[in-house]
Amino acid sequence: MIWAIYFAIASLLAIGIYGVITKKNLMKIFISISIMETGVNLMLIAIGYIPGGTAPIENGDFTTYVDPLPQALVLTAIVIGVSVLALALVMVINYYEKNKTLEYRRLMKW
Amino acid sequence: MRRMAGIVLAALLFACIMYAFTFVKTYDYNSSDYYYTDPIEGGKVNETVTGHYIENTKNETGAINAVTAIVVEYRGFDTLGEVTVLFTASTGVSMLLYSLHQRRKRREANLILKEGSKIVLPFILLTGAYIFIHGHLTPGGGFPGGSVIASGFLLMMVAYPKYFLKESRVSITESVAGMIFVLIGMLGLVFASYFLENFLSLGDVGRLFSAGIIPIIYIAIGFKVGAELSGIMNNLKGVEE
Amino acid sequence: MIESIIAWVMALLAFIAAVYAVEAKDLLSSAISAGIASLVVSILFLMLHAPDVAITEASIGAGLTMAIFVYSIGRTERWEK
Amino acid sequence: MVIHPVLLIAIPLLFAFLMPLLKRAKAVTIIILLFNTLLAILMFHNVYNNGPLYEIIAFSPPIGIYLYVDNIAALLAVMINLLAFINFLSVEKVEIKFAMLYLLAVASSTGIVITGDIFNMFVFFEIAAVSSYALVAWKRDKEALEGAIKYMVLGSIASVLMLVGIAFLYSEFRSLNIYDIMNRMDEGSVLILLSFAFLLTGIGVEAEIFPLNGWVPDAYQGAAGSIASLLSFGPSKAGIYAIARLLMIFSWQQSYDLALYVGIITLLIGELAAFRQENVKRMLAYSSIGQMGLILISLSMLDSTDYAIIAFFFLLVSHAASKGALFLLSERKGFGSNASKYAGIVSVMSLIGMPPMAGFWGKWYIIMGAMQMEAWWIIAAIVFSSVVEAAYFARYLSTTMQEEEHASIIAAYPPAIMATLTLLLGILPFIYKIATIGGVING
Repeated sequence: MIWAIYFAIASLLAIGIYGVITKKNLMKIFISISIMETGVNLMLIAIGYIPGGTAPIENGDFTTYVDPLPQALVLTAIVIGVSVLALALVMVINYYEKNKTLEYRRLMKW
Repeated sequence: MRRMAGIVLAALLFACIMYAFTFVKTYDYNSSDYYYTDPIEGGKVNETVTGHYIENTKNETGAINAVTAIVVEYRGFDTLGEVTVLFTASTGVSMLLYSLHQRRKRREANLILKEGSKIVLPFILLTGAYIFIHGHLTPGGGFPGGSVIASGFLLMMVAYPKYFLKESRVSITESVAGMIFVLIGMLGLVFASYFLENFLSLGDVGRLFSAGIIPIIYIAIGFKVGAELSGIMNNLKGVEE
Repeated sequence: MIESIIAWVMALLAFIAAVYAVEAKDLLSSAISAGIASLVVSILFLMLHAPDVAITEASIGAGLTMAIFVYSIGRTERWEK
Repeated sequence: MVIHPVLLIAIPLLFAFLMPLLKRAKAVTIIILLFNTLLAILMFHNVYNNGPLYEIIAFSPPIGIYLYVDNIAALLAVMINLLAFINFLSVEKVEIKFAMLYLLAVASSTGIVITGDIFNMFVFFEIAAVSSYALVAWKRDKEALEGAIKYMVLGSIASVLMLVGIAFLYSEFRSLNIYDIMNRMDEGSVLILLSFAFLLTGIGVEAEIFPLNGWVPDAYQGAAGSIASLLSFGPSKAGIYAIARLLMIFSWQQSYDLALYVGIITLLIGELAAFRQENVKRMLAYSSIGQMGLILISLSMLDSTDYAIIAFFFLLVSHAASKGALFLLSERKGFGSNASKYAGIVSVMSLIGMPPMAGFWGKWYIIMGAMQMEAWWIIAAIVFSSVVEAAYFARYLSTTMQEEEHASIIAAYPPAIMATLTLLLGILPFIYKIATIGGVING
């Protein structure tokens, strides 16, 4: 099972970076970034997974729990992701009002 | 050319991550390999970080849910930072949309959606409040609770194109909730010895009124997240004429 | 065994949704597809025994993110040229 | 007297939250920044006399988070808050939201410097990044938006890469405390090497080092002068200090070598690109990239020579103060008043490395270090880059001295104060004593 999740993580990250590099449409770029963020969140959780463990909420019957720390980190990361995304999309809207297009060609220019 | 670069880089990242995963060892939080050292005193401690959380969450914080205990108590400073990121973003959003007013006719929603959302809204808000009040007992907490509240307002915005939250009320909720979070931290500095340390009694573990400052902070976070996310939605929706 | 099959199905689903999200010409369906990927990942969180994260990801990552995308696509344009 | 470094972060956050209710944005911000500066100076005094300072937050580390302030961190906190205070005086019209974002950017840069936990550092990086995105876009015109969007895309990728690095590091040590990880670090396994690579790329975006700094010229060009100045002494300096802490965790010879190569490439490319620029702000931005490369070179010598830490300190402070002044001056075409002329000339001299400015000591000690290591090619690169610097700054001075555009007193004096700081730092001898405390960065 864990290898399925590893596959999902690696593919989400790879697809995200592919989208950021190849696309010129700003909305697409930020969709790709949000895919990457999903991938990295899954990665943290997968690293905290312990086979046979249960959710870290004490209920007496179980003795092994999965690692709670990465879960706390991911809660933080999800909220940070959505707030950056909201600000980004507002900038995209502003950019569209100024230029009447979503194309952004200077991204890869150094 | 650009496409090739993208494919190559993506394949490289994929291979790199997959290769790295072959080295990830299964974690055993009782194993001595992961015993931590004390960064202040130096020297090994016979305990792992995760082991400490799992053993002591109940008697140190009074919460049953270890994730909540970490988010609010053990690593509460991160959460303060995270709330600040959301606050910064919502400030940025309202600043940037300040000058943009959109005039566009939106189709009226149908009757079922309009009447239905009026009936459902109180229940959605109640669910959100339930989720963040019970954060220390059940899965959930301030962030999902706040986002449920925001989704309730989102439903109203979809149903009524003219529905608006007052900017001033949103910003007062944000400010007061943020102030409560920081002030509780500082009270910890005054009444206990560290910033954000619990200074209230833990109460009966497992009851609603227990776990010291955790429910208070989670309620503040719930209100703050709810207000900020609804404020962002409100701004994004634009001003209707 | 059954758990592992479900996990592989979910992983493939996330993969397909992510590819579609990056490649589709229609930005709206691309955003919705990214939301589906995030929803599938929240099921994976549940399978990894992370209910807190699953709830948060489903409500914030899938729900609100998608709403933000849809609103901003509504204020800009829908088709990628 | 007990000093609580956490107040350096908590007080600005509290007042940033309360700003919409308080209304008097300018007065409140000035008072908070002044308070922070004084607190940071007290903190430095304390650390200098009594050794490194800890502040536990909620639970003792690594169970909880703690702040760790050594000499260099305390000096950086003083520098960031003091320059932020001086810089804020130059802003003529303060809106509430501007003041909020400004306070958050300053508090989070201070946080990056003093935190002792790697995930906490990530969170502060995010606050710094988000507030700088919004500040760069402040003017809301086309240039500002393009710069902000570019910064934002690269910054978001950087934050993802940093998280990947943190995940690998966590999987190896199951702890997030920097000093705990440092104590337990031994041989570099594959996961540790990968996590170093990912963390370096992630932080490198903020610290403006070579392959990842495409956003720098665009963002600085789009931003207003006071904001470009804030970016150059706040988040980017905190980022380079984060790289110093990273090198402290992953302290193998290979990582120092990597830092050296990246630093030299950054230095040469930055200075040569600056030479080609017509636009003043773009030129200053590329020159910043070059200076960051120089600072990175000084970091890469940390292991080999004692001069490195002194060079690091002088380069960092002189670059922060003089670039801050030059970005503030870049708002107008020419210098106009005598105060501006003085500020411009002193800052330029310090950046080129002429005695008796602070920048001279930076370059002097880095060359001394390179001589001790017998790495002549480093000296050649530094001398070559100084010549290029002198060339384009001479051109810059010759055009700006002729233009007469008079500024209000508010706009003219802050750069002059910053320039005076670099001058004082170059002259006053007791600073040497402060800087020569050996092993300051290791506590």
